[in-house]
Amino acid sequence: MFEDRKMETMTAPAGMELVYRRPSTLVDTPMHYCPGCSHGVVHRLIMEVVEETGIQEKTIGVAPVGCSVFAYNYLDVDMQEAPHGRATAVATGIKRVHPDKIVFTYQGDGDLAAIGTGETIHTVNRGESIVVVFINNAIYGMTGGQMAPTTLLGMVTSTTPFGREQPVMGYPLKITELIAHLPGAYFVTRQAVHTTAHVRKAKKALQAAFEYQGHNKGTCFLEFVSNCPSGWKMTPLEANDWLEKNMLPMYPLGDLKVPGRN
Amino acid sequence: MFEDRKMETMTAPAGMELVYRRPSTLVDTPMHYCPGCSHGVVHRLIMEVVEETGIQEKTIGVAPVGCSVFAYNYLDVDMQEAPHGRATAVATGIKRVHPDKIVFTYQGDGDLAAIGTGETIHTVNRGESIVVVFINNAIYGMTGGQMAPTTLLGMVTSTTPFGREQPVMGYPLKITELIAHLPGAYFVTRQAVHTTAHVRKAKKALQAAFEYQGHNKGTCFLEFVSNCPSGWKMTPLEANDWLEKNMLPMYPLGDLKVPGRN
Amino acid sequence: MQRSHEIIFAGFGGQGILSMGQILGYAAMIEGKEVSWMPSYGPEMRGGTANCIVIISPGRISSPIITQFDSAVALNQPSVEKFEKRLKSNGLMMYEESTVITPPTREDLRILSIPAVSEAIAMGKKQVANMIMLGAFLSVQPLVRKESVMDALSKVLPERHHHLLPLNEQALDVGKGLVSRIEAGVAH
Amino acid sequence: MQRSHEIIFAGFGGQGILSMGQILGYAAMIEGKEVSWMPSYGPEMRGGTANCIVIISPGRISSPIITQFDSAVALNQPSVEKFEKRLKSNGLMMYEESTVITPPTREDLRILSIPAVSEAIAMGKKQVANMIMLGAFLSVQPLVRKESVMDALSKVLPERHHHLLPLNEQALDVGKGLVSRIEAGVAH
Amino acid sequence: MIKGTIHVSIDICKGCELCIAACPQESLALSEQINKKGYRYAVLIKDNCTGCVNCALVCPDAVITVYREPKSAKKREAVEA
Amino acid sequence: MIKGTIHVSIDICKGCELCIAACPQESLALSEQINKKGYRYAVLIKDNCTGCVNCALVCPDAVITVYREPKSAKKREAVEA
Amino acid sequence: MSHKPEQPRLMKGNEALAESALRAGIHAYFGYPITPQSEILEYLTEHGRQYGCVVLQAESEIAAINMIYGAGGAGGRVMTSSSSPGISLMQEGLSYMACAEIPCLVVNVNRGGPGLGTIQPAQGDYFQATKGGGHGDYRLIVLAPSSVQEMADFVFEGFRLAEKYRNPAFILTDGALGQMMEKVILPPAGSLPHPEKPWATVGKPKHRERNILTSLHIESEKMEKVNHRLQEKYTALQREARHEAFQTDDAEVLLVAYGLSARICQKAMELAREKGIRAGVLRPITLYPFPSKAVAGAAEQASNVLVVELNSGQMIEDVKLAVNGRRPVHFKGRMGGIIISPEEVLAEIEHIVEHTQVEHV
Amino acid sequence: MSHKPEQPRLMKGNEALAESALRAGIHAYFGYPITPQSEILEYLTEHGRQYGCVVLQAESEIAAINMIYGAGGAGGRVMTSSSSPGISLMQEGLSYMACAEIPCLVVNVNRGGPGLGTIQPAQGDYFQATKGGGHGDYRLIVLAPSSVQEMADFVFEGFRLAEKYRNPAFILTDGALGQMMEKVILPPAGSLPHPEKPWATVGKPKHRERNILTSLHIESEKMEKVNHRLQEKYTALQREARHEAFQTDDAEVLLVAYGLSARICQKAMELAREKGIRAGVLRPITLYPFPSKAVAGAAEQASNVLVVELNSGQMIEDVKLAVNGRRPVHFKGRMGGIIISPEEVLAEIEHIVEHTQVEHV
Ligand SMILES: Cc1ncc(C[n+]2csc(CCOP(=O)(O)OP(=O)(O)O)c2C)c(N)n1
Ligand SMILES: Cc1ncc(C[n+]2csc(CCOP(=O)(O)OP(=O)(O)O)c2C)c(N)n1
Ligand code: SF4
Ligand code: SF4
Ligand code: SF4
Ligand code: SF4
Ligand code: SF4
Ligand code: SF4
Ligand SMILES: [Mg+2]
Ligand SMILES: [Mg+2]
Repeated sequence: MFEDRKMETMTAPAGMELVYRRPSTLVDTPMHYCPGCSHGVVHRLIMEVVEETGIQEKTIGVAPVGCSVFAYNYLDVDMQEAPHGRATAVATGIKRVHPDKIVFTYQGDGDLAAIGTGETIHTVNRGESIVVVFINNAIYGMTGGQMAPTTLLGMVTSTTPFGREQPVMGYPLKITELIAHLPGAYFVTRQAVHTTAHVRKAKKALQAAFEYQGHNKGTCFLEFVSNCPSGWKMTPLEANDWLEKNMLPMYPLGDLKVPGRN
Repeated sequence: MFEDRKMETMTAPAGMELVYRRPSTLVDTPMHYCPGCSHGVVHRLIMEVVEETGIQEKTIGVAPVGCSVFAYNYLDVDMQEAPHGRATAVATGIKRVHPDKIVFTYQGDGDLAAIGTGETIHTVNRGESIVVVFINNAIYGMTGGQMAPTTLLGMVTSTTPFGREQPVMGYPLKITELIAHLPGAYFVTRQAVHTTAHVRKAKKALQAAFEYQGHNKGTCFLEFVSNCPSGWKMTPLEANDWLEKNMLPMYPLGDLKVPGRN
Repeated sequence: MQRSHEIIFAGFGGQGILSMGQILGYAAMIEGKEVSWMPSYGPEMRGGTANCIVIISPGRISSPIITQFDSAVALNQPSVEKFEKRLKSNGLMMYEESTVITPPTREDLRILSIPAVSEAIAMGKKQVANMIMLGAFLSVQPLVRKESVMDALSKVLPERHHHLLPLNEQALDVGKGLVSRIEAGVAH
Repeated sequence: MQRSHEIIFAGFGGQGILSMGQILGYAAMIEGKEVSWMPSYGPEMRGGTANCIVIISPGRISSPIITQFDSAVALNQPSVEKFEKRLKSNGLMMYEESTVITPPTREDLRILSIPAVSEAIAMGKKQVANMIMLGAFLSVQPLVRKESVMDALSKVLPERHHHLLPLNEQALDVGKGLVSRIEAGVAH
Repeated sequence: MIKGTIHVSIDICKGCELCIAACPQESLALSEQINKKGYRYAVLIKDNCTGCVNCALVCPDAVITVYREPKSAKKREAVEA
Repeated sequence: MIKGTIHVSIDICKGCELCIAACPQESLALSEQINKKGYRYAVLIKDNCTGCVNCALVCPDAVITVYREPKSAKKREAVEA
Repeated sequence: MSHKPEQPRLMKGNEALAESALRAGIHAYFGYPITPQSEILEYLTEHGRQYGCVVLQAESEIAAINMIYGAGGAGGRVMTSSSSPGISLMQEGLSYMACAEIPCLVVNVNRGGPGLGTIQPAQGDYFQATKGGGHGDYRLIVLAPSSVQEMADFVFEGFRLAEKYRNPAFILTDGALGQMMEKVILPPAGSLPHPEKPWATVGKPKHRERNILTSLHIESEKMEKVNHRLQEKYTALQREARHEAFQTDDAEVLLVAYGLSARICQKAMELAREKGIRAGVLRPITLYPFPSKAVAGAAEQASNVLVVELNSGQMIEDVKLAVNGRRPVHFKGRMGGIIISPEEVLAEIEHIVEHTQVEHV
Repeated sequence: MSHKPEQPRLMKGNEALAESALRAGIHAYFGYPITPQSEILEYLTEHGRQYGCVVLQAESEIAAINMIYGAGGAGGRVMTSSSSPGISLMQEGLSYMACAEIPCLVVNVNRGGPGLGTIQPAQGDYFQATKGGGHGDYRLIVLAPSSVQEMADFVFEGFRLAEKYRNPAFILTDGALGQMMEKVILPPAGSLPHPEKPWATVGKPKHRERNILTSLHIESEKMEKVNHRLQEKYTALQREARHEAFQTDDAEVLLVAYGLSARICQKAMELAREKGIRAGVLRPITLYPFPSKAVAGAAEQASNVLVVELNSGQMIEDVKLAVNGRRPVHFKGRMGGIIISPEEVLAEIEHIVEHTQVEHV
């Protein structure tokens, strides 16, 4: 083992070469997320793409309210923190005055699909050329595990103590499917990051999305089916397993809309 | 010709019998709508259904902001006026404390599909057993003819003086199609009232919707493709003609979701 | 002009009510007077009515919205009814003849019925009825000079409509002529 | 008890920090004292830390949030570091032995290291470490009687967990015993 | 042909002409006079009205009442039910 | 088999075990000690690491750096580009 | 329902408030999560159904306030709660409800602002609550509890006033009172009678006129009449002003503070008296109507007034308006979620006393 | 751009404001229709592109204020406008922007409230604009034009102040000023320089730290620091307080009024002077910072103060706070969209004078 030190300054052990290290655009500071939380993985992937495509200088991010409210502490790009649900409106404002910049939002399911439903739909419907990163963990992580619009039927949260019951709390909202129906949506995909294979695919999707933004042809919308070990009251491994077995049947992975196709 | 008097007190001319008169549940007072405006027709149809099915005593309506903000002056049922866009939230509140009553909202395209998008989608997604009457006239009538979410591309309004251009103002929003994708939607249909035939069909749809509400199985959502002669700056006849030629291709009539089918 | 003059122009939408007031206001501004022009706004327009209040004053104008007027120019029946009550004593009520069935009755008013619509039709352009009314009004209440009105028109009308200036000038004159004839007992 | 006593309980989430404080508070309430219990809340919990402030007083309590304490009961290293600074002179710092690497150093404090986790493991139920700590704490600061604590436990624990009451009582006793042994120089 | 007639509440009619366009008999037209609100209003100009109700169905201001000669006792019942 | 190794920033590791589950070589485990934050952290417990990067890919805290013996000069270029 | 004497319980303020709402017989609660008040929604989702209470997590605070509007308008006894940013989103709805005269209870568990701020307790929303954060001339009935006991009690008081005056009532509390546990004796269920609401939209029986709930009156004359009616109500409301006074009779320094700050001021008062300074505390219980007379009266006999708030100075304006220049009014506050300590207040009191003596020399 | 002297034009207040915004070089406008201010949006959609200005009709006022937040944060000179209910919906966003210190201009063409109210002019949103309708301790810079000329001029002034102090500026006007036409000489385009905005989120060049715009500071100590910074700014802002005084030097009755009411008071003043009553008018131009010193000074020499507002009495509180009990402060107002007449004000003046004389006997 090496002693602990800043990663940038590390050198490879003798006879070895570096094959992977965290992107330099991801600030080298501990993240506040709970152990095993998907947020960290997606943060890293975004920043890998930003680093690899050399767009750090022209990228502007929008952090919403939710566990990712502190995203700006980790993502080394200019950022604005948006009121709960309004990230895409804030991003619209930024993009409209800087059409040549790369603008992305990073939003949870409560943020994007509950309080922010109107902004989400209208931003995509206008076809704003931004990237929307949507972390669907089926719960309000930040505020302590309340029901989200995407919470599964029967799922216990702090506001569905008897499990989500449709007659009271309605159905899980598949907002990404709605989004895919909007003409302003350019690229819509649903990914996950709980296994190595999923991470690789997810990164490809992010690469595509950031590249597509340059086309200026509409919104790139990426859902990440994510875990929330704390909110779900599971260990990270249990959570990923539960995600695979329960979330994916409801939120099947894959591309919903791809430029050139459909 | 008869001299002018309150219609209820009219008697049939000798040898003739009454075949049609305005429903008694439609208050006998002039409506403020512009000449030829679809609002009046839909008001009348709703009240015909309320009268014919004898539900006046248990019906509660919600008027939103929009030209129909004064609907409560005409519809002889208990009513609440809702803030702009919030009619379905208000209706949810009413219905939840009176699950045995018949609750309907009556909303314009600005109200329902712009500022109220979030409320609309979540109300239907919860499957609230209410009837939503949606008047799509592709414009903000009340405020003097601004662009609505449903304004057609190229259409001139007071805020799209050069015609609606997608890159600036986005695409026409087919919210009814989105609604039909939600599991909480029970009956979704798109109707019009600009010809006799359409009026007859529209009334059938309304009858069905008010009946279905009793099933308590979800939201009944009725779009009426409507005119706005004032906002469109046309005579009523020109407006109906324009509606037929321009609105209907974009907003095709028919049922989008019917109980038992789909 | 020593004190301010307060006028209400009223009628149905589409009769050119608002521009009648606006042109008068512009002309007064050109003459260095203080002016305010205040339209009725909002859903009441949906009822088909339109009106505007024009105040012309040698000094600063306080409220643009007032309820008592020196003059009323009415182009429909409801306006006559509504604003007859709101005229000051010795005020002027001028209305368009063909659109008004029940004329005003107050004894303390100067009342003038102007057949602007029929004259406009005679001129071949029904739309200039409002300018005929304005011409008539100005001949009774000479608040601004005709040249100022024409100046104002050329500012307010978009360039592409400037060929209509002579027609409008003619309408103003017709209006003025109507008043002289009425006063001389010729018309009516 | 003449004046109020202010305690901070702190550690990682899941160690039973909040209930430790709550049971103490409940016991004090049962004894007719004024009590306030204030948890840390919000996203800082996400960092894995949890703490609560308990104030027990003969009279009305002003602020439930304070920054200087009479006693600290710490169940991890960060808590020792954080709250050592915030103890009043002659205050009590009691910490769980196994979870703390660098012990506190202030000379003006009474410092006690309690091997609650190992004792709890010895008892066959790691979860009662917090009650061992509480027992130890109460033996040093006898703010409430053990009977009151047991009373409180039976109120706070749901009926279906009442079979655990004897185990908890035992844990309290173990904690008390630990202190006597430490003070007698037996342990450590 | 069945005989019918209609009543128009002339002071509420807004002269939108929708009824005129909807009448299969071309029985309707706008008045020359205006009503209190300044609108020309719909009038029955022929006596060929069949009471088909079309005009009433499209009237946004619900100002049309329709009458018809009874076809038979049977029919009458149906209508009044 | 290619030889690789990893570096774990132990003070930032939260012991979530996702890397452990992801490692095809079963080379990883949690430490017995806890780090400053109170977490047990990931450690390489065998010398069979292939530098396959799987662990790093799933690590939510981006605390893993992966090294590998170069396969060839060609490969090295690709990696460093 | 049975009225057996209640045992004291140790409860969180938020939970005591929620349980009290159920005992007050609310028909419906609509709310949206936000720290530090989510426990209210959580408690109600768990316990509401035992009481037959509708509990719905709305998609936003705007939806929540409008659901309240609907349900309250339809005659229900209804409640929502949120914390600062969420309350800001409710301002339009509150203005509508105040004008349509819908009784209801809205709870603000105030956190540190502005913006997203911090989740720690604060009193920065005093202006918003008392002057009308929404548009137009309306007022909410604003109650400020200062203990967990009052978190429970003021639910009943809030509904009593809301229904008596047909006006939204508002509880302005803070994160500390919401999160802390204290002893509470809960009010008995069923003890708050449900008044008739003949104006409610419940479906129109054959022979009554339809009920219309609206805030729209397009003619100014009508709208002014509505406003006059509201203003008369607010005048009538003044008689409901409530306060609590501690040793104000002989106070040379009068502390004025509400909610949590008032508790701290009491402590500071004790500390001051120990040092021989005659301090007293006046705690407004209703922030609207503001107990101006009581403040003016108490100020009259003091030589200085010190207002203590967890903000930059908001209630001080109402205090100054009450005192009307007759005494100097000082201010001491903390912001951002920091709770002022009794010692800080004491220092301020001492400073004032010293300064006053110097002046008198 | 050329600075040729402008010809006077007869323009609507809303349109003059919109044209002025274009000449002030706004980069973007986001807004939502509402009477009586839709002309602003309409004018800009028609003329904005000539100036290269982004004009977007948002899906709601909430979207609009947040688009402003984004665009303003990204360094744009940005504006939105609405009327009372729409402004209520912007309160959360305003609180965020004030805390994140985003300069921008927000226009409220006030209509009669509360609720949906009426679309006629009113001044019922004074409290909301000046005390912070949103949560937390923040302030907007509030300008109150009283003529169409000022509708145009105050756009420039608003941006100047907003950018100087990194704070949202607010124009509080009303439906009459928005809808009426008056003479206006428009300010020349290009005459308002664009300051550097090194804090803006424009993409981070290699060697600067990233710019973060946020209102979140979860630690109370930090949040308090942010609040102190804001409060210091507000203190500094006091020097920008502006007012206009008419014959206040010898006034026995001092009228205090803003915006449209101030014009009416001037007329009333003239009427009063004709009757031999020495009236004077003080018009606050900035409502925040409130010209307290000027009010206090003018009140000093008058025997009575009369505040006239188109509401139930809101600015009167700031006037009373300024006068601090040294003079009686009276109130006269109308509500619901009714504009008070000079004669009504005169009657009130006469009443006050009579009453005062009786007292003096
Ligand atoms: C207006 C407003 N309402 C509520 C909140 C409280 N709040 C903060 S984050 C959040 C939801 C978080 O859930 P989600 O968006 O799914 O993000 P996650 O934490 O799960 O990643 C809520 C309700 C707020 N900050 N502002
Ligand atoms: C919060 C708020 N924003 C804006 C308005 C102004 N407003 C009233 S109605 C309306 C839109 C009307 O359009 P629509 O809903 O399509 O109804 P229509 O008049 O066309 O029937 C708007 C923007 C308002 N009353 N409240
Ligand atoms: S609460 Fe859930 S979403 Fe938030 S950091 Fe923890 S695990 Fe992740
Ligand atoms: S403006 Fe349009 S929608 Fe409104 S009443 Fe007139 S025609 Fe109908
Ligand atoms: S449709 Fe109705 S309102 Fe229109 S003209 Fe005919 S009768 Fe009149
Ligand atoms: S009832 Fe039929 S035939 Fe008679 S007027 Fe009406 S549309 Fe024409
Ligand atoms: S995945 Fe990362 S944080 Fe989790 S245990 Fe492995 S190294 Fe530690
Ligand atoms: S690089 Fe591959 S083999 Fe090595 S520890 Fe990571 S997952 Fe295991
Ligand atoms: Mg989530
Ligand atoms: Mg519409």
